[in-house]
Amino acid sequence: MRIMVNGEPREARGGWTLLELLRAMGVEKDRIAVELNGRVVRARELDAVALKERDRVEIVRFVGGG
Amino acid sequence: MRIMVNGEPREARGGWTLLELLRAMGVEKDRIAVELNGRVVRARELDAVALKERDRVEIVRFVGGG
Amino acid sequence: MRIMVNGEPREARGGWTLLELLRAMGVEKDRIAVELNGRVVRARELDAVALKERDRVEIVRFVGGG
Amino acid sequence: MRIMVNGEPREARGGWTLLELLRAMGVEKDRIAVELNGRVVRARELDAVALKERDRVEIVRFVGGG
Amino acid sequence: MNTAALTIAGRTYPSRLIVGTGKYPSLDVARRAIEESGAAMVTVAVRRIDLGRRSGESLLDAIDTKRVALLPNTAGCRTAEDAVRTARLAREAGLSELIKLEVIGDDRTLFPDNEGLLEATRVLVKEGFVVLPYTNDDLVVARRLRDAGAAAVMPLVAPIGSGLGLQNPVTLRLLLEEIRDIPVIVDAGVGIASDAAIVMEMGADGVLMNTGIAGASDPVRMARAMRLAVEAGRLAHEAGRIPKRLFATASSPIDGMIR
Amino acid sequence: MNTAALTIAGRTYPSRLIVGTGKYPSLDVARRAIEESGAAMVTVAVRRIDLGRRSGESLLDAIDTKRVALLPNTAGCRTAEDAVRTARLAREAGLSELIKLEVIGDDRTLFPDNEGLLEATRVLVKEGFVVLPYTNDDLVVARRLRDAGAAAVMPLVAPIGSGLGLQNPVTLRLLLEEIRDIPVIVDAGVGIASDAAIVMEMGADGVLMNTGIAGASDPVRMARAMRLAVEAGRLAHEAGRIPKRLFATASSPIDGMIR
Amino acid sequence: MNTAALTIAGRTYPSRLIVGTGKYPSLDVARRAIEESGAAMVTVAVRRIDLGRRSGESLLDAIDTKRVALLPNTAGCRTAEDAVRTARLAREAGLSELIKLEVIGDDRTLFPDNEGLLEATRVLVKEGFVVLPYTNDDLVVARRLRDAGAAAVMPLVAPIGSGLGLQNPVTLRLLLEEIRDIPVIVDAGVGIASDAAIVMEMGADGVLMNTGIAGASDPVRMARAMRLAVEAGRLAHEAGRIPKRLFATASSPIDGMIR
Amino acid sequence: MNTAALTIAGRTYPSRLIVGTGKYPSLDVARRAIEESGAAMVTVAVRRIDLGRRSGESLLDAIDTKRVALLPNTAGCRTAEDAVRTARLAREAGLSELIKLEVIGDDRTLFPDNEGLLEATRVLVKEGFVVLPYTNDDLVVARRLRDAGAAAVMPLVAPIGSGLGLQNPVTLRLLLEEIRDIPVIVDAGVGIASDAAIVMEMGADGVLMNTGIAGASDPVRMARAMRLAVEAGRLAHEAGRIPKRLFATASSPIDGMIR
Repeated sequence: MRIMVNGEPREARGGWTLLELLRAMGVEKDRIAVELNGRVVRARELDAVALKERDRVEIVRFVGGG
Repeated sequence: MRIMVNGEPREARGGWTLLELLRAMGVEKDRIAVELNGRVVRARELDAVALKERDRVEIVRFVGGG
Repeated sequence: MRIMVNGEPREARGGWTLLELLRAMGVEKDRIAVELNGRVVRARELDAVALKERDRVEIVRFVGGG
Repeated sequence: MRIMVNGEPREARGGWTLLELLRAMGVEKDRIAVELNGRVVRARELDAVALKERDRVEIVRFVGGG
Repeated sequence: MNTAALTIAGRTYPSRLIVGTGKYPSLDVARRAIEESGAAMVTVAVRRIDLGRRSGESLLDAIDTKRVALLPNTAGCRTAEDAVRTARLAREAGLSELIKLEVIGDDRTLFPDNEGLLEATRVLVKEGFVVLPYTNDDLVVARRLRDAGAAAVMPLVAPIGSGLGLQNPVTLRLLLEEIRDIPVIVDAGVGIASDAAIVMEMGADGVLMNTGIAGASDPVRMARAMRLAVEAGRLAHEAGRIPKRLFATASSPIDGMIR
Repeated sequence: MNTAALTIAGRTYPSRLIVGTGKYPSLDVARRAIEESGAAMVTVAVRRIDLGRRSGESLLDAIDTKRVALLPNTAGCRTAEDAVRTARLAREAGLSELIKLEVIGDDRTLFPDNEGLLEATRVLVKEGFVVLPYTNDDLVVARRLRDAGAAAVMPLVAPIGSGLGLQNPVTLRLLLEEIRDIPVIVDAGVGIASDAAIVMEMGADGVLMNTGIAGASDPVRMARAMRLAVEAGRLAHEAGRIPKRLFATASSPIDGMIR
Repeated sequence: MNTAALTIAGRTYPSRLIVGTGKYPSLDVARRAIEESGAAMVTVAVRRIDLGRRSGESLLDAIDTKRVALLPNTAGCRTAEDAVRTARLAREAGLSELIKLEVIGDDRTLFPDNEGLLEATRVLVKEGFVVLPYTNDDLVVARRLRDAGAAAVMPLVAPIGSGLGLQNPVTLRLLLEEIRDIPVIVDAGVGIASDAAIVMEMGADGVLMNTGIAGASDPVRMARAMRLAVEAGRLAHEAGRIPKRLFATASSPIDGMIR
Repeated sequence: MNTAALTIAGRTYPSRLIVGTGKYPSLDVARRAIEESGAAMVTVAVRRIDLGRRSGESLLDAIDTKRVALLPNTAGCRTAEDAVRTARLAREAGLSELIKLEVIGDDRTLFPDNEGLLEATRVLVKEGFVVLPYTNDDLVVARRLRDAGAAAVMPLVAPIGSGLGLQNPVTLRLLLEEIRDIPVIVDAGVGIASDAAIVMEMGADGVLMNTGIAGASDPVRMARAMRLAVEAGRLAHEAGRIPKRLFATASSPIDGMIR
């Protein structure tokens, strides 16, 4: 199943939750934030939300900035 | 008939036009502008517009300013 | 014998040394400086220098300043 | 006879006046000034002053400046 | 290169100095000061006629309206709506589309309300006005005013009537670099001749002032000073100044010194 | 009140701007710039004639010496003695007592050596020169120069040729308040028109400049800008500026707003 | 009088200096500079994780988040919508309501889009954010931000990263007089210690800076300089400065001179 | 790099701030302010003892002369001769060679008489004094003072007690570049903390002040502000500031923005 993660196309297993996606990508789930199709997904809901074809996912963290 | 001119109450004869009001007040009609109830009245229409009870009339001119 | 001390006329006993003058005036000799007729007199010489008629004596100390 | 003109060594005929030197050098005598051994020579005296061995002559004019 | 002329909305005026007509000690001083200033455009305010008495000699008698264009303002308006109403009355009274648009956001500083200013600009431009908005030195706002169809932008350089002169050369310079296609006319803050020269040297297209002239001890003389300063500043801008250097450079030649 | 005229040692010159004649791209540009500047006095340097070649057209051909007085300088002199020698030669060459006296104390900044300057001033005044000393903004020195018989004092406001403009308004103002009986002519540091206007507004009697004009991209245009700026600054000084205020004061009336 | 503490939205931080975490030569320098600065709050940006590689040591490891609060920003956002989205992500990542709100209106100057800023502020305040908006020195906008529920206003004093220091003392002073009930934190433009001291002396409640420290040759040393300068400026503000005088007043007594 | 220490004539003092002892509201405030300032050297004036009455508690009781060196001044002296006499008395009274040499050339501005200053410096250096001359920002004079054996040069940056702060950054910078081998200590003109920070950032070795502290509403607090400002300015000088830029440079990364 084709989705976009941080602007790049990616393959994801159908029915995967966001949490499973993070695991598959080896992303620690703390101190990050996830947006699905423009809406923030709370941390505790990451394992409740299933991915669909063409979903747009943004995964962000803090970096140095002024 | 009671109207407001430049914020002050005034008596006007029923059926008077704005032009007649100006005449009655001794106001030259050139280089001034007239507003009736918040709408500008073009010079040429001053004699076409009749006053009604409680009309609000503003008569303005240019003064020194920056 | 008439001398000037800090611009004011004063009486001094003939033959007095500067040290005797200071004592007579009740001035502690430390942390001050004495000038006789425009020349500084070292502390240790205060008892060696005798006053003469019309001598000009300046006695100064430190005060607050910028 | 050897003299210095504007810092450069020059040959001059013995007994020459400053005026003759100027002529020999093709220098117009107006709007210039002449110094002989550090002293200014007035224009009218240029033909009265004779040059001697080792004289130092300065000949100046106005140039653009601020 | 036309040093003296200022073009607004396709019309060219033979002076880069616009003067206000308020606060002169007398109509006669106003007349002479305006004349000495060489201004081809003067601002006027729109106010209620005084119902009480016969209006004696009026300001307009003091202005040769053949030579000098009238630029009515919306001074004192605190909302876009009031400014629009005032502008419409001004057009009716003056039979011209020119309007100096002011929407005041703060009574103490008379700083503009840029939000209301933009709103009023959009309305009036649609109605065919030639809008000259009084704003501050915010280039983001200036760009929006231009895009909304303003005929010029008129940034303050200090509070109205303060006479402080240019306070922020950096923001003005950045604004001037940004707004190239319509005139930038400095409005408000000029106190003395050099204040006007400085902003013209930076590339402003014109200067509008009132208190700096009207409030001077000798308004007529100051009017002339301002006229010359605006022209001097423009000429200097065109002439291209020397670079600033920390160290000295001799203006007389080094060679040929006597020894 | 004579706005335009400057009186030095009893003689009156019809302009408050004195310009230098160095560093112009060509004699023709120099001629036209001097003319546009309206200057009635120009500085020249004294240098050895070039023995090598026939002197072609000279600067003096570019100056209408009937209209414009020559002010020779002692530029480049590092000692009182050299300056005195150069002054004497200048008098002989120019048949005039006027001398712009420079004794340089530092090669990098061309700042004056005030001690040598005072010494040379005393010598030259005794010899009947009209001494115009180039100094800095030290009012204690300015007073001594005046007391030594200088015909004017000419403080720098920034290093020669730096174009930085007035760096220290406080010291200049204090100096202007101190020296009332002879002219104070700002010499050196002016880079652009407003720089000249500013010092004139403060009450300087005149301005002397060279690089600011000669080094501009368009010297002729800048010369005109400087002429107007000096006049504007003087007029503004005479006209009496408005006080500076932190807050705004409306220039249009408060009464009579529509409601 | 609590010289050192800054209270934002009811919470008190033991330092008036807020520092950015960008552009340090290394994480180690960043750690030590932040520590030397004494800051109790540091800004961070919100960016996509790098999918490519294992993220090595991260900035957050360099910050003692027990001692130092994180202030995420919306740097780079050009619309209210983007800023709001970024703020929501920041809250999720940082588990805090604090947000430094930036809506950029011009890429070259990074000046704020005050219209978008107000819009985003209203949205985020409704959602319970503690909004610290980066704005310019327009007091009319500042008042609206406050009225919209901003927890502070953060005016720039010069372009971000320019290091120019306070460009307009007049507008900042007027803004400080207007905004009394929430902190005014100067954000952007500070280049060196005295720049920070100056705005604190004027009454700013705090200063936020990044490039001025991170870009210095020795960021750790400059961080300490900034810490001391902010405290010095605050103390001086509280201590009440002497009035400025044009003339001198002796600091040593006049009486008792020897004669 | 020893940020805090100032070395004069081979002796090192643990602070770069020198404070005056005049004009404090009380001896107790003076004592506490001097302590808070961290100064290791304080100036005192030399005056006739008051013959009339028993001298009560004296200033010296307020100063811990073990920790703080006394720097007597020749304040009020108008001639080299008076200054020399006063210096000799000061040495006798204080048993130290240190002297802050003042020769005043103008009563209204208290500007120095540099000619008399040089003369007195030459005399006192011959007699073994450690001479710290109060002068202006004339680098030609500063060089001569150094060559005459002065242990430091102490230029004013504004009139004594004026609190105007640095008036001429150009001349001070040029002077600092010229005088590298002995300390340059800014004396007079500092009004508030940032004034002190600014001159230290430029590379001054120290600052001497009196009125700025003693005349503040809260002298003790201002003393602390000045201490921190001097240290902040010095640290910033050592840390190397970012270059000034007209345009902005983002402090947060451009990459990784959400879309």
